[in-house]
Amino acid sequence: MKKILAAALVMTLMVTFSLVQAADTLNGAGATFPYPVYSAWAYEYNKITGVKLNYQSIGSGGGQRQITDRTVDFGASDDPLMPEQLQKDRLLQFPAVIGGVVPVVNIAGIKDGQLKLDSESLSRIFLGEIKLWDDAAIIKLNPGIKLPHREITVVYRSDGSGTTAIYTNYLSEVSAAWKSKVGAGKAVKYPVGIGAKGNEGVANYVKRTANSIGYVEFAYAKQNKLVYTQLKNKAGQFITPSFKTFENAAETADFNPTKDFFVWLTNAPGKNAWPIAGATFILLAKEKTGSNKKVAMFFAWAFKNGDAKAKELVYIPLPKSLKAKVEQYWKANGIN
Amino acid sequence: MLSKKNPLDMLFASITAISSFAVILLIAGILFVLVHESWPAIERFGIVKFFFDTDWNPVTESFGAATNVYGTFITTTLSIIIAIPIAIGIAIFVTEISPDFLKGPIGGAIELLAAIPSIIYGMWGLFTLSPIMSGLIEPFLKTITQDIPIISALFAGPPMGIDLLTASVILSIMIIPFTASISRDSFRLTPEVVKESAYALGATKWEVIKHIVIPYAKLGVFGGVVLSLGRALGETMAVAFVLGNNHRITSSLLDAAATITVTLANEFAEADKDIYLASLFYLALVLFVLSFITLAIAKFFLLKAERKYSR
Amino acid sequence: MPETFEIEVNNLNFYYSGTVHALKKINLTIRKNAITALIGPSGCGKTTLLRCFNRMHDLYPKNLYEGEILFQGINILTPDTDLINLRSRIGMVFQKPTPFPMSVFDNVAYGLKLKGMKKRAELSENVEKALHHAALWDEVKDKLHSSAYDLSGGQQQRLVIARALAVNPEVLLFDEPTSALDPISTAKIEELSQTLKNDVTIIIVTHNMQQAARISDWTGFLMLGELIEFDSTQKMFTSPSIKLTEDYITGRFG
Amino acid sequence: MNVVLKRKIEGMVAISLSTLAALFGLFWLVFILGDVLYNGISALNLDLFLNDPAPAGVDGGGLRNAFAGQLLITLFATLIGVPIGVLGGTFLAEYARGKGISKVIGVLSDIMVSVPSIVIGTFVYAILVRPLGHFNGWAGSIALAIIMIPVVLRTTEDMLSMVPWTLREAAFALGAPYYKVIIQVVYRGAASGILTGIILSIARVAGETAPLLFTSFNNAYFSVNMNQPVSSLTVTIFQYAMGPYDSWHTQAWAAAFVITVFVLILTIAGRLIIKWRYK
Repeated sequence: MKKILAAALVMTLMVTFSLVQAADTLNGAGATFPYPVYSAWAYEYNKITGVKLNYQSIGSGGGQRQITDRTVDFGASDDPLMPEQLQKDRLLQFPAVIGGVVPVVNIAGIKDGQLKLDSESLSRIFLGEIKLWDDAAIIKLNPGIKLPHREITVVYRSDGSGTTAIYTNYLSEVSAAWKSKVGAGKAVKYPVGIGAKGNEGVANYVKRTANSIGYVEFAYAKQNKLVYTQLKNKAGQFITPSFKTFENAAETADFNPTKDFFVWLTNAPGKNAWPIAGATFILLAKEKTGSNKKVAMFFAWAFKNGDAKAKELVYIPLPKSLKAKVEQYWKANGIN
Repeated sequence: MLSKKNPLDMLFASITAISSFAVILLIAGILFVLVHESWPAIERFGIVKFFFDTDWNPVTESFGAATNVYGTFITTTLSIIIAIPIAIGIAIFVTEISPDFLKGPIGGAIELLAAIPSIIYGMWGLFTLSPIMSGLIEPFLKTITQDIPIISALFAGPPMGIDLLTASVILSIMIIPFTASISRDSFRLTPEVVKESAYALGATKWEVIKHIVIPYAKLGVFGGVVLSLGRALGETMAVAFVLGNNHRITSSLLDAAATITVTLANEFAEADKDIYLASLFYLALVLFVLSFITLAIAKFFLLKAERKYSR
Repeated sequence: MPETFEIEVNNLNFYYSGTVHALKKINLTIRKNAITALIGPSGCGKTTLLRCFNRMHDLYPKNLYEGEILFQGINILTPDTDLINLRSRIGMVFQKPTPFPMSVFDNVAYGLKLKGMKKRAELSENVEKALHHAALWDEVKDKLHSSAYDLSGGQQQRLVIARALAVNPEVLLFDEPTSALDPISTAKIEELSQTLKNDVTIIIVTHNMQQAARISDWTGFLMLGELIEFDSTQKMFTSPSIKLTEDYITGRFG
Repeated sequence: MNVVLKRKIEGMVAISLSTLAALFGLFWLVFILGDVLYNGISALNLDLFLNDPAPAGVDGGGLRNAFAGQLLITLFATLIGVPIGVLGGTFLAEYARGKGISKVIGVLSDIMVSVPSIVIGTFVYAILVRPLGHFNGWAGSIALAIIMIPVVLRTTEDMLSMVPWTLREAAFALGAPYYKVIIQVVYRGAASGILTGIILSIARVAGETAPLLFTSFNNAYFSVNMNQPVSSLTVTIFQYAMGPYDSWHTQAWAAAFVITVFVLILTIAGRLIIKWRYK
């Protein structure tokens, strides 16, 4: 009898824990690029509405995979999907925020924005052709800066990453050698270096490894006080990453709802444009109308109330006109 | 099978039987699911080609296991090479050398250390060991080997502390308590009186260990080592922090690499294309089969050891 | 001819772990080329005494000797005694057969190799001699290189005796060598002991009083750590001078 | 005695070497434990247990979600794994005692114990995450239960085999059917041993990370809904330690401390029970 009681108790317990409808939970996963701003938004949103938006930064590849498998309510990716692909997987896509990818270095004595690089030297470092910090190519760009005679440790993203997609997209655009040897994508085969998981991981490894170079979303560089570099843009100017220069890069972009907003912001033509900017996107499953509404409500709230927070973390909020386009896109696809 | 006629007894017997068959069912189920899930990759890349192809490239959707198998092989082998002498040293120390009042505490400490979760070892490796490796040990190894032709290639490249060597060291530290504890159990199989009779012939302590204790424990220790090998083979978290996830085959131990387990941990949840996911399942299948074989070998030796001395 | 004493025990006290007083004021003499038996009820200290002769107690910490044991006139209880040398001169055979995990040949050769003998021919010769000596040669000559575990219990015990004999010890300590054996094997070993005493001095601990009576020349009777009586075997078993000895021998207790 | 001297020196050298090896190994092991305890204790505070995580890069917050989630996942893993393990072990030790099938399952269980846990994670992802359409706590619990079953099964079998056969005969003689004998007599005789097995198996799975990565996933909020992703300490440690934020690192140390202490207490408890019962 006692055993039957115990068994009954266990069963009840199990059922209870299955049914607990914890207020409202939305599960999202994907890009690590916007994770700081999403988690900050979600934290505020939870305080106000009680809705728990559980965003796990596992990488853009993960975001695409998990929404395609329908294991989450929304996916997030900085690597926009082509409309045909979206069609095939029955997905919707819209941008949420814009940011910039910046090279970060860990060299004794080098401060923020001090080191200047151009597309040529950057791609050759990541190809493993430039092996030492005092290579002639780097010294030429940086007269007057004392660079150590040390081997460069390249840190890159090992997971399927939108940040990598943006970064390699840029490198492919500016370097033919890069395009042919490595190419662009969320997870490419880097010829040298160590791989880290997520923007978090790259930031961590660069922070811990002397004489290293990596690339992260700007918010990670700022939050972790990593040393970023200047970069020569298409117009031939050396640009320091900042809100302004990211905004400049975004200005010329054509976000088109009929193409599900598919666009790249890299190597933008603007005179003050940071060359490695990118938008980050949200992916929804077409048929999940219930949860889609809740996700849209969250982003509608963020569009209205989240700009300050985004700016604080050096993300560029979408321009007003684009926000309106996104909201129309939701309506057009049955999300109100 | 007494009292077969009692229906309640039949019921109870069937429930227990089903429960124990769960083990067979699970193993068969894992095998089936892994084969089923990896089928697209098996069809596309075959078996031999998958094993020897060094290309692991999600962009071109070309997947080969060689870099992962290589990383697994190197870390496992290296960690076993580091761990065995130390583990056996500990086992000898605890059973034969240490004063009696230390035997209990040291033995207990080893058991406890064997119970510490591997993620703790991994995290400690990143926070504490990696700086020690990159700041101290790796530069030292580079300096002393720089003039030796082939060996210096093993330590080429910048000392990053996130590489094959660090991962192997962490792995070896993790399996030491495990290996030591199995070895100790085997050493204890030696009957006291046989040791005494060697002493009675005028043997020194070391001679007793070398000629009596070790031969007695040989099979058991060997089985234990293979078992540790199986552990190391399937270990994920201890190495995930400091391996550096690089799909390349390199000669330098100071280069980042990838093991099957770490590739799975990092890429499984985010593989975007179907063939990518299938290839990861294929990797899991390879790991499952490899470790199953290793463990079966270990089990064989341990059973043989048990049988030999239980007479 | 003056009697030669191989071993003289003078006022020996022994403490396990420094506290348990296991042997109390033992005095006795062991004669050369004779068999001396130590008898007494379980826990009387006879094995403890036996293990004093080759300082076996030193393997475990905190054991303490007092008094002296003179082996050929030299006290072996001094701290500077070389135990390795001592043990190669005083051999020991245990209750259960203790073959080493190696071949028959290597078992017998073990002590020789420890002493530094390396030449194959010399080793073979000595091994054969020892096996003959232990009356085992005929039974094992064809399986010298198979595992010692393949022998029967009685053969294993004689192998262990051969192993002890191979290094030409002057004294052999037998700790109930037949208690784990069947009657036939026991008889063989008893018979063997008679031939062995021409070359070595034997001290045997036994539970079995008939065995002591059958094979020994001298007998010591111990109880509760004290040596109650020590005399020639014949005298002990026919007319013991102490009542306690008589009671034990006639089986009234023990 | 030249030979003896040489032997003594060789012995001394060899003994010193193995002592050194042992000390070297023990040094690292003590170093790890000390490091975790030291860094962990200094990182502990009450907020850790009461608050949910702060947004990335913002100081403060806690790991309430992970503590609760870890307990929940482990609890359900135990509730699923232990009955199957105990009953399975019963079959091997009682109904199939001495039979071939008992040996086969025994050996397979031993192998199963060491199957890489990440493989089990991929397996559970394929059968419980993708088909259900979302990461969920149950998948995590079941992955852990799969690891537990063979451990519990083997200890149960061993412990039941140690109960003397005569005890069962005595009960049979009273006319009890086998199942009653097992439940009322044999289980009672082996209770403390089985309990030890269960405790040690909990200690084993409580520190598992790899099988949870793709099953229970992670959750930034406190949630007791097992149909949703559930946070766990171990996955959080992985995320936080690999992350760049100092506050994350501190919290990872704290989490490592808690999980280490938890596992050690369980292990020590298990050993004490054995010692106390089977001295």
